[in-house]
Amino acid sequence: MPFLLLGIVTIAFCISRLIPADPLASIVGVRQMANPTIVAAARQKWGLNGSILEQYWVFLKNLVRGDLGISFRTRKPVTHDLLDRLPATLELAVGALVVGGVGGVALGAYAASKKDKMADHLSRGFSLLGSSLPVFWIGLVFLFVLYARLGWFPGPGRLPPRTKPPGHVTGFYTIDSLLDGNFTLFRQCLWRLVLPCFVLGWAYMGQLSRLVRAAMLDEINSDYVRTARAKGLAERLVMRRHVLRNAWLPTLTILGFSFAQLLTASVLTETIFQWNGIGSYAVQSANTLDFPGINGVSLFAGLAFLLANLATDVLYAVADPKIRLA
Amino acid sequence: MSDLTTPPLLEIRDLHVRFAVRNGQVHAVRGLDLTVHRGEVAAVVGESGSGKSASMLATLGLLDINASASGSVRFDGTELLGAPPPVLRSIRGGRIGMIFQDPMTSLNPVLDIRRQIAEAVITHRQVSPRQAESKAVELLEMVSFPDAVRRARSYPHELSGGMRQRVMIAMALANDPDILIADEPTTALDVTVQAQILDLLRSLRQSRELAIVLITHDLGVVAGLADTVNVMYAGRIAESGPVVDIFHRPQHPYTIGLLASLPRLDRPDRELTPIGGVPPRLYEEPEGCSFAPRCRYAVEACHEVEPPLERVEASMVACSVLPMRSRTAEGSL
Amino acid sequence: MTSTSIEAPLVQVRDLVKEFEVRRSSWRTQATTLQAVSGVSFDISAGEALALVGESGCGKSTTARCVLRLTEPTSGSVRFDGVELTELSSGELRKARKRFQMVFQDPYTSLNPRMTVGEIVGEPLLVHGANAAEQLARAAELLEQVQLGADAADRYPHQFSGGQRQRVGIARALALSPDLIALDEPVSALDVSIQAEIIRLLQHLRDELGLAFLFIAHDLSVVRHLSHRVAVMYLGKIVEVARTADLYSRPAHPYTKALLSAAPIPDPLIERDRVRIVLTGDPPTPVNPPSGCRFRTRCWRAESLCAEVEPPLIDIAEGHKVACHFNLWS
Amino acid sequence: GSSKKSATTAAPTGTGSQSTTAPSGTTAPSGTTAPAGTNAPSGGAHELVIDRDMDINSLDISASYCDTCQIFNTAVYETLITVDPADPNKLLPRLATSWQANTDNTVFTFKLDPAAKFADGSQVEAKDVKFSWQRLGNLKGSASYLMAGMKSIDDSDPTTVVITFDAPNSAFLPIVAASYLGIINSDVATAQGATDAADAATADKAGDWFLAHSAGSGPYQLESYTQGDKLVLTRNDKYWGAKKPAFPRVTIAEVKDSSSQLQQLQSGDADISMQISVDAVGQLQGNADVTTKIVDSYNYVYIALSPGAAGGEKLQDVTVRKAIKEAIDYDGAIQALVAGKGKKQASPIPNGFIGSAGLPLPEYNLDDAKKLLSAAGLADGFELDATYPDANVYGVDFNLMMQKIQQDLAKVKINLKLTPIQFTDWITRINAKGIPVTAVYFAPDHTDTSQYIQYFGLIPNSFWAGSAGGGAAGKPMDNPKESDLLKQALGSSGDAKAKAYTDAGQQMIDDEIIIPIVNTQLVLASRTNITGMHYSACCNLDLGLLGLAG
Amino acid sequence: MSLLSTAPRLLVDVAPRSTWKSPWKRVTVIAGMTVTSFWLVVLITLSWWAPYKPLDAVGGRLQAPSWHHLFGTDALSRDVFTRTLYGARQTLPVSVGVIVCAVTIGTVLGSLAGFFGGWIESVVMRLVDVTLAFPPIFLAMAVAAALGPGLQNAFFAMVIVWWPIYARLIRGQVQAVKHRDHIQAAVSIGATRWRILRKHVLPLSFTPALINATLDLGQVVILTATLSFLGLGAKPPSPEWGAMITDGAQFFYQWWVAVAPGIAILTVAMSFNFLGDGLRDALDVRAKR
Ligand SMILES: Nc1ncnc2c1ncn2[C@@H]1O[C@H](COP(=O)(O)OP(=O)(O)OP(=O)(O)O)[C@@H](O)[C@H]1O
Ligand SMILES: Nc1ncnc2c1ncn2[C@@H]1O[C@H](COP(=O)(O)OP(=O)(O)OP(=O)(O)O)[C@@H](O)[C@H]1O
Ligand SMILES: [Mg+2]
Ligand SMILES: [Mg+2]
Repeated sequence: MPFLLLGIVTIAFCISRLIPADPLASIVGVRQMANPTIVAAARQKWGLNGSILEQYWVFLKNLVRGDLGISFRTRKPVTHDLLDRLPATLELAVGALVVGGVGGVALGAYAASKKDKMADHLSRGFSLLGSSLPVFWIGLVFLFVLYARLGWFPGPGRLPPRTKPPGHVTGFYTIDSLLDGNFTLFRQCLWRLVLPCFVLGWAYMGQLSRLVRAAMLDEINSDYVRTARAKGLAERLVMRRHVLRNAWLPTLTILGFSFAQLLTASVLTETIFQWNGIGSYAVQSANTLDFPGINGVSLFAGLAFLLANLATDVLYAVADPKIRLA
Repeated sequence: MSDLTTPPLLEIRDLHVRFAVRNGQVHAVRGLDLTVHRGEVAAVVGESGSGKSASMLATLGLLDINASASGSVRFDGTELLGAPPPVLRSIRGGRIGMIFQDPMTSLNPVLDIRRQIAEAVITHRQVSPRQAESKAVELLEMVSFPDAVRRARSYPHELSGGMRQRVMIAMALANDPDILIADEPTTALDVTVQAQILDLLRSLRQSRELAIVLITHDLGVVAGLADTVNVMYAGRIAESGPVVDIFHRPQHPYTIGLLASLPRLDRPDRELTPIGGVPPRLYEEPEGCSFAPRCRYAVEACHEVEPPLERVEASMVACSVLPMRSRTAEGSL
Repeated sequence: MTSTSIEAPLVQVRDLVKEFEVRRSSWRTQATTLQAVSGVSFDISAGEALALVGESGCGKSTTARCVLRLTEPTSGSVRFDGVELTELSSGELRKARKRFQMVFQDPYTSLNPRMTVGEIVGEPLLVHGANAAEQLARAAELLEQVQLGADAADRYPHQFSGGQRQRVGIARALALSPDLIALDEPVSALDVSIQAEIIRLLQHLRDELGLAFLFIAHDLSVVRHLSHRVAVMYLGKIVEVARTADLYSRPAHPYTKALLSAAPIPDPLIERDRVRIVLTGDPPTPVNPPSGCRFRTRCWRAESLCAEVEPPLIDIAEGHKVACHFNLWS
Repeated sequence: GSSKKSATTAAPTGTGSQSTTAPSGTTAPSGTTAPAGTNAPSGGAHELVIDRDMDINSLDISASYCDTCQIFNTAVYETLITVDPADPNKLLPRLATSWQANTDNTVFTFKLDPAAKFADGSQVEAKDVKFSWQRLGNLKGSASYLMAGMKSIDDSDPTTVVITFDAPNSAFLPIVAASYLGIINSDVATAQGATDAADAATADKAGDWFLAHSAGSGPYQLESYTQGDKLVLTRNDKYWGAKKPAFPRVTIAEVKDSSSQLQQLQSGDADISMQISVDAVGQLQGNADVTTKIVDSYNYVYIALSPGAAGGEKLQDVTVRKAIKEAIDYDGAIQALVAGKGKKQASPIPNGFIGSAGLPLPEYNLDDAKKLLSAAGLADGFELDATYPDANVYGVDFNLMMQKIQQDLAKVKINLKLTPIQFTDWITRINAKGIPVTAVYFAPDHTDTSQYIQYFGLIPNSFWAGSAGGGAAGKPMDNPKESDLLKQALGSSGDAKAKAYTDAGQQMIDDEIIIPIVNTQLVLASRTNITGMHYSACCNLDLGLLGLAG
Repeated sequence: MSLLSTAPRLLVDVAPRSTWKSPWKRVTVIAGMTVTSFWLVVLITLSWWAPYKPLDAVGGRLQAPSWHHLFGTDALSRDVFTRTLYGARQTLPVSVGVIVCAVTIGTVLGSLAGFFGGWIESVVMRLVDVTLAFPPIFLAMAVAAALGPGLQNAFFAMVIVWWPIYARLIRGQVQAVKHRDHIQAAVSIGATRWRILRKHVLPLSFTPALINATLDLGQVVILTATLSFLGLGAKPPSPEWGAMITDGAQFFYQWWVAVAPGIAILTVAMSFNFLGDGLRDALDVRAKR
């Protein structure tokens, strides 16, 4: 795992330095780029002098201390920027995970129980639609139809424009507003989460429901389900206690992987829904060649991926007695 | 051992099971007739794919969803085929217990065994979960599960094959059923463990007046445990009768062939005579006797008319040639 | 039939040990070793059929694979016709493989589903440098030999039944005219009515071709029809070796005796009156075998000595060896 | 100035001003000197929300250089002089009550208003002016050029500032009105590590502090800034000026796209939306709560031809450049890009600035373009690399614009190879080797025309002289006449100055380097009850002038 | 464990397989094939019958859909319908190319890793892990940014994103197949390792990759569009679908500009999905693992 992190960091570093453009351009601005003394001073100040290897070494040394450097763009420590935006992204990702996860499992289980009936086809069609549409397009369409035209949903952004964010405790507006005892705000924040979470969760839901359906069908035909039926168990119990519980295991394995995909999609969702999270930070960093920002985001993504995998492993161990007791 | 004059406990008549598959259907059971009396051990033997499991699953309404069954299955006077689900559920696990071939996959891997047994108890009786669990431990002790109290919380993967099969049996017997349907209960086990399980079945059947439908392809097991034997071929009964008659006076060419092809521990020098040919494909509807293509005694008529099941001596046989009838049945082995 | 000749046996296995690293679960990294075969020694003479019997997991297959060096043994020596197999380089080994072949248990996974039967049977020849015409002719010949008919060559494995597939497997093993064939439970996956065909075929080949067989089975009645000598394995060790007739008539090891008595006889009149020895418990796992004699945990004759001292495999009669402190003869 | 957006994905940003030549009638303009009373209603408790796609590069006034910065700087800091919103060529007092220049425009003297106080209550003194201006020059940021040529500042008298230049600089008074020359409370800033010393570019440590604090005398103070989210200002309760700030709090919310801005304005979630696209404006018609006007601005987008750039060899012939200019369908472009809401522009000097009047507007003349090309021996056409920033500025999508130009040039068999790249990348390339054909935009930093010649003219140190000549790899282009004309203009005033600028404009047209495509108009959209909406050339939107009606 | 070794196997003698399980499957597969062939035909024959040229200004600016312009016109007065059809020429070859390259690289590396194990496996799998640890779009963005915009570079970026998936898939398959007895049989007849890999392992390992490839095609189409949407893919004026949506996004109220390319992506992605599903059925591989 440390190797993986080092690999990620190194690749991120390499890619950012492979970019042909000079990041100083964004620091000193177009007017002063022709002025060698200013450029040299900025190079010195932002640690862009010295060979790539030296820069890499400095970068690693700082990294070990948890210092990701100062963003060229925001002029703040990248760690600070990331932590600042993390709640927004997590709020979105968790929301999407809930939409996608709960929706996916429900849909998959429902489809499996109605195998080859119309309901099965419809729910499969629905989930397929989610994974066949580009997120950014769905986002635009939803905004246009549900917000601009019909006005059923609030527009982009985490908060209604005129509202002050709740007191900063966790950074999650939903939680903070509850802590403030401000239920109106809580409702508003939650309501604003609906569209982006659905857009983000839909593709995920599609993938998951497909998997759950397959897993359920697998389990439904398994011997122990037949045993459960042979005991005289009601079908409802068979499904809940035996089928779902086991179908859950193979489903778990893709959760980690899907989380990475959620991050992917969140880049677009955040852009479309003006969500000031890590996804939009990533896009902005990439667009301005903010090296520290790019490296930070990559590291964050890798870390998230690892943590998701770890969490999957742990969940798996909890859910599967074979691993638990081995 | 069984009283043949009382009405049968389980009576299957003209059972057909069809599986819908990609391009048509598999006609797996093709008019099966089977009778089981109280306290009787009825063996069902036959080659792989001959429809043994399918017919028993049909009895309990446990077939896969792509299956359809027709005919009649009467259990203690109740028609089971097409019975409403609640009726079926009360009989399953209540009056008919069932154990399956592969004890590894037949137990839910994520639940501990005490829970799985208790579940069977709770489903059919008004007991508290606590009572059900202590009952589960009792049941485990009944099937000689070693160290039952302590190991009741084990998960299936922590147990050996023999242990798992004991758990299966305990589960099937949780509600004192009248019949135990055992689908190849020992096939997956080693011989020494098989001997243990067979012993257990033998003693249970004695102590509880239990009827057992023993599905197996191992004629040795049949010889040791069964009262009557039903030989299946391609979804039908080829021959059925008392165990001694089947082994010593087989009438159907398939039974004869089967016995002749069996290597025997006690007769090392006997020449083995294979039957030859391959079992029929079940998605084709054959004309005439389905064994005819492999039958040494087949005459032209065999390929045209399907022979009905008829009484021959103590057995019922579906064969129009009956090669052994003319000879003395003695010493056919 | 048994070769008691002065010349060295075809195969000489000494102190064969095979250990596997087993990982308990994916995320715990420490591994435990599992000794699947723990010091097995036996000989097979040319033309002789030796059976290895024992319960599931006792190491029969592993032994056979080690003998043919399909798995690398952890230690021990395997001499084939005087050549130490464990020391051959991979190139030499490939050449040497001509002389010993294997038939596998599962006729479904042991044939490549993407190759025709002709290709499968001809492949050994191809690999050892035959040209296409030779290959074709020999394949046809082999298919006849296993009673499949040469027209089977163009078909794919899935078009055959289990018994027929097993014949293809046997034909493949015969292709290079080997001196030894190891058969890993060749009939246990087959239906009873088909088993007999394969047993007959094997009997025929054994007698006609004069091949040595290493025959693996768990079914004692099948073994009886096929082998000259039988070695009984228990948990990675050979507990008894004897000529077939001797072993069946006078087993010396309690385990052999129990095994024989547990095997049912398909005759109700005999079967119901048999006196049975029903062993208690299951075979222990090879991860953590019992001390001393490995069978002692299930043995009705076990005494304290058995837990302390591992009984060596000793000759108790000519060609009859047993590893038991209190064997049934004594 | 050009490319102020230090580097952003650049959705539309609209700065601009009410034009003198084309007064499209904005709401009643009112400067600090404008008679108060009519437009001084208090906003009460109403908090103002402005939607804007922000491009902030810094909130340190001396290091900042962006369109949003101009708004911020003007609201939080104050300049000595300010521009009359009604007439960009007229200057009004702010921190200074009076000012004068010597005859040759090298020495300027300002008298500070003794009433002027910073937000912390301390007096605005000459040392603060000196500190602010020197720091601006020494920080070497993009706006530092405004202080070029400064020799010394005398602050011996706290209420008198005397600044001396090396050379005549008649542009300085308009420059003083530029938002970047706002005055910082030097005591506070120094305490936070700010310095105006010559090595300020490396020694100054106050940049971070300025992200969360302000130290000015303006009507508002910085409350907080969250990059990518919002900029929040609070009222300076102790504001010394006559027109008290109307709103207790002003939030500039980051709302990137035009449609969201429009939606929020409609729903009342925003009071002002600054970048509603002309194609969306129609949606607001008939909505009495919202007032929209389309007004002229000084912003424009242009393409630049660089003969010295690698791959630009064919452009070395001025007739080829002229042909290209004539091959562009300007009216069509204005229609396609901004739905006709824009104007053609003659030279780099935008319509309305001194020197822009009377110059010939570009003409679409396909036949002549073809003729010119055949004369140059290029009748069969050729290929040109067109790399440009992937931006959308002042409502103009560069991708669209370049595709339009590509379509037009295809008619004279010139094949433009379009490559949109990121802004940073663009800066790197244009400075390194130049780019044969590219697209850029420009908004004024102050109200003097000199900035256009300094930036576009082929004079020493001009950006385009260098880039058109091939950047660092090439040799700057040179048109000595323009240097002379600039010197003339800076040393004169009135009609002579105007004449010099006009001549310089003609020179730049003849250079055929910069081809303005469209001088864009702005959509001024606000809730109807917002008063004081107006744009100024120097500082965009002056928040201090906004109020709430009723 | 060979617990099951003694159990007779169920001889599943079902009818020869030729069609798909359910009517729904049949419908979807037919739909998938129809739509795919539609796009193929469009792609090949478009130049002969397209109503307009993709780069020409026709009609007025931003016209709403009408009979003359089925999906209206864009800001440069180009026919959106025509451009969408031409978009197939951009997207489809790129997507297929990406998958072919990714499958090829993945197969080579994955099979080497799975078959030979040891350090080869370590190196390949570490590489795979690291690559997979990047969310695909970050990686693609980074690579595309490093190489500069353009469909070609997006192509490389996507190959880099996708090969590890196949490497992992193939490795898993190879490892599973490796333990089949017929591999042992091939060893025992003295076949070389290369021969075994080529003749015995790969042919059996490839099917899931093939199915996955078909299913992934839709995802590549989407990612191509996504990269273009982010300005990292096709350069103007090419009518790439993602780029068209970006254009359309600016004209929010002129919704038709973005609708047609979105529908095009949808149909393509869906039909590839259907085809993949059908293929999976036809080749009878379990959906799982
Ligand atoms: N769900 C199913 N779908 C299609 N065919 C099936 C299904 N279940 C069973 N079959 C077919 O039905 C036939 C009978 O199966 P069954 O399981 O009853 O055989 P069996 O006699 O129990 O065999 P074994 O000894 O192998 O258990 C077989 O040919 C099998 O392929
Ligand atoms: N590749 C392997 N990795 C780990 N353990 C193995 C491996 N192969 C075999 N074993 C273990 O080695 C022991 C002996 O296995 P082997 O296959 O030789 O037994 P067997 O006697 O052939 O059994 P069966 O009759 O079931 O085929 C078993 O406990 C098995 O689990
Ligand atoms: Mg069965
Ligand atoms: Mg084995």
